[in-house]
Amino acid sequence: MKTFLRPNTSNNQEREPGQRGSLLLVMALYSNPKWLSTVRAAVERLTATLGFKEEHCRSVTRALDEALTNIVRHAYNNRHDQPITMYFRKVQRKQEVEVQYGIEITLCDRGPACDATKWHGRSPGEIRPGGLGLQIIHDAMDIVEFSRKGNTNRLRLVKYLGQAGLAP
Amino acid sequence: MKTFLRPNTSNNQEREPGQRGSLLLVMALYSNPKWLSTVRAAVERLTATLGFKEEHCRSVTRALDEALTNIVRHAYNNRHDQPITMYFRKVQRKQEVEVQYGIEITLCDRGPACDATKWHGRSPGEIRPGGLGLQIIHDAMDIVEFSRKGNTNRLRLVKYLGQAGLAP
Amino acid sequence: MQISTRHQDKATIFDLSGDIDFANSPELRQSVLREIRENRPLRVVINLSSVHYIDSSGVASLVEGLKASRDLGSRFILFGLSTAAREILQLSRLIKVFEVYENEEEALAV
Amino acid sequence: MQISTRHQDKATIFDLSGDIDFANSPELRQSVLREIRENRPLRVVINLSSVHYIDSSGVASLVEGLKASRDLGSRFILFGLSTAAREILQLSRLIKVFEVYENEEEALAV
Ligand SMILES: Nc1ncnc2c1ncn2[C@@H]1O[C@H](COP(=O)(O)OP(=O)(O)O)[C@@H](O)[C@H]1O
Ligand SMILES: Nc1ncnc2c1ncn2[C@@H]1O[C@H](COP(=O)(O)OP(=O)(O)O)[C@@H](O)[C@H]1O
Repeated sequence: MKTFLRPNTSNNQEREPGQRGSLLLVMALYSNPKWLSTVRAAVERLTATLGFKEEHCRSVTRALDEALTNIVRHAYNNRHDQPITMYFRKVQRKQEVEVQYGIEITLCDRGPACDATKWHGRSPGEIRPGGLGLQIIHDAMDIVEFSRKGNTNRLRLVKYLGQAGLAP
Repeated sequence: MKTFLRPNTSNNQEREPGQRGSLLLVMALYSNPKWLSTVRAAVERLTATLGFKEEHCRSVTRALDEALTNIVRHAYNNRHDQPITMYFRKVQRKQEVEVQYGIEITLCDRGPACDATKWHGRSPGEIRPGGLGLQIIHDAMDIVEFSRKGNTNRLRLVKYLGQAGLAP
Repeated sequence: MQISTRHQDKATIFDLSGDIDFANSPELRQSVLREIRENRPLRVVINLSSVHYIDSSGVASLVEGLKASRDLGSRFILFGLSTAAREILQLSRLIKVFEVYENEEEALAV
Repeated sequence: MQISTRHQDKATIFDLSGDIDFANSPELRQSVLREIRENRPLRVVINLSSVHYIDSSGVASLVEGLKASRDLGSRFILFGLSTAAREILQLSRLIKVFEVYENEEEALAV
């Protein structure tokens, strides 16, 4: 039986800055690359709504697309019927005196445990197909963090807005 | 404590035609109209991926947008922090000899119980603001069905493809 | 959605961009009604050429603008409708209620 | 993504449209490699002007096309890059590895 991961059932941390951040959106789907364009469309709009400038809407979208593709290819070995859940949260951090807002995207899959310290892409400029995904993800995001909890792999991606604050 | 409805945990009906249909995507969010554009972007892409022609991608998107707006306004009385969950399924029906595929979108909210037989929009052509949402929803969809189960309102929207089959 | 306003002769032109939905239609309604009531332009022209989508609450705001204009004897004109905008006005049978033109020149000329 | 192919003199032009991602890049790779190996065109020209997005697997398919072309002494040319396409080629430092032109005339002329 296929199982969707459950969206967080608690969102009561909304008003505690520095905490987990407030949940904005959960998307759950199966590991078929057919649905990638739907996720890109959603996150490109979501980041624009949060006030990211176009360039960053594109780069965050690209990072999420690559991270999902990696789950399909590497965590699920190209099986198309496995569950993936994404949590989108609004987060904030204190940078000296100002508060910076950002988006946190957590991708969850039920693939086998793996050692993310061994993942590595290509060196820039190397002309070979492949190995570009991790580079794109790291280039776009301020935080890229992999963890495993129970039978779930979690990839946490965070991007903060620059000077200008997030639209309220 | 705010609670997201849980996506269906079972999807084992994938291969039983005429059954509930196979789950493609779950989206869960709060009742803030700020997120409407994100949902529209996703469903416009999803319907295109399923093979709907552009006109129907637009009309299904419009129906979902209006149904969500009605939940925000009427079920939640413009509160922005209440949970809404959407289930997108691929469904099929037999029309004489051919099988028609379609999309089913189920919207769930936790608003108060209400009598949907009493909902009514405007008569077409009437010049007043408001009352257009239900007309748009009925115009776009083949099935519009409201039900209540436990403390959850469910609005089920189905649109079938015409002659041409759904992209596989 | 972004709203900006221009004045030309006795016309007020609203340049809108982005989608109009329930997140922003109240703001549209308010600025259109305020302009009509405070400045009483001879024509109110809504430039929709950068608007992709309008929902029913956006249409409702336009209907309110139309009514307020009529009350004060002004004309209320739309131009630059996207396919999606045209579709919702058509299916609500309101397309004939508004004055609709292709572009700004026509909207200001006629 | 849609792929269609035209032949002009000794060039093969691939007109692509839609997004290129992991759902369709294997198909792109296959048709480009097959064309290069079977027909050995003097230049392979990829028209990206209707492509909004390319992911890393799409870039990888293009790199494979480039390598196969080089092996057979053909040129491999891109034109009509969207902002997103340009960005991914830039950040992968591959933009200088490909011959990139603005439009079809330039791609066929030089
Ligand atoms: N989600 C993941 N699960 C398991 N392994 C991964 C995952 N993401 C990346 N990797 C590992 O890191 C390597 C580099 O990934 P990437 O830079 O995206 O290039 P590519 O996927 O083309 O190899 C992959 O080949 C894989 O071994
Ligand atoms: N999800 C809902 N929950 C409760 N009542 C609803 C819902 N959707 C529609 N209604 C009722 O149906 C009426 C007509 O809806 P609609 O045609 O969308 O126009 P409007 O929302 O502008 O009144 C609403 O005024 C409301 O009373």
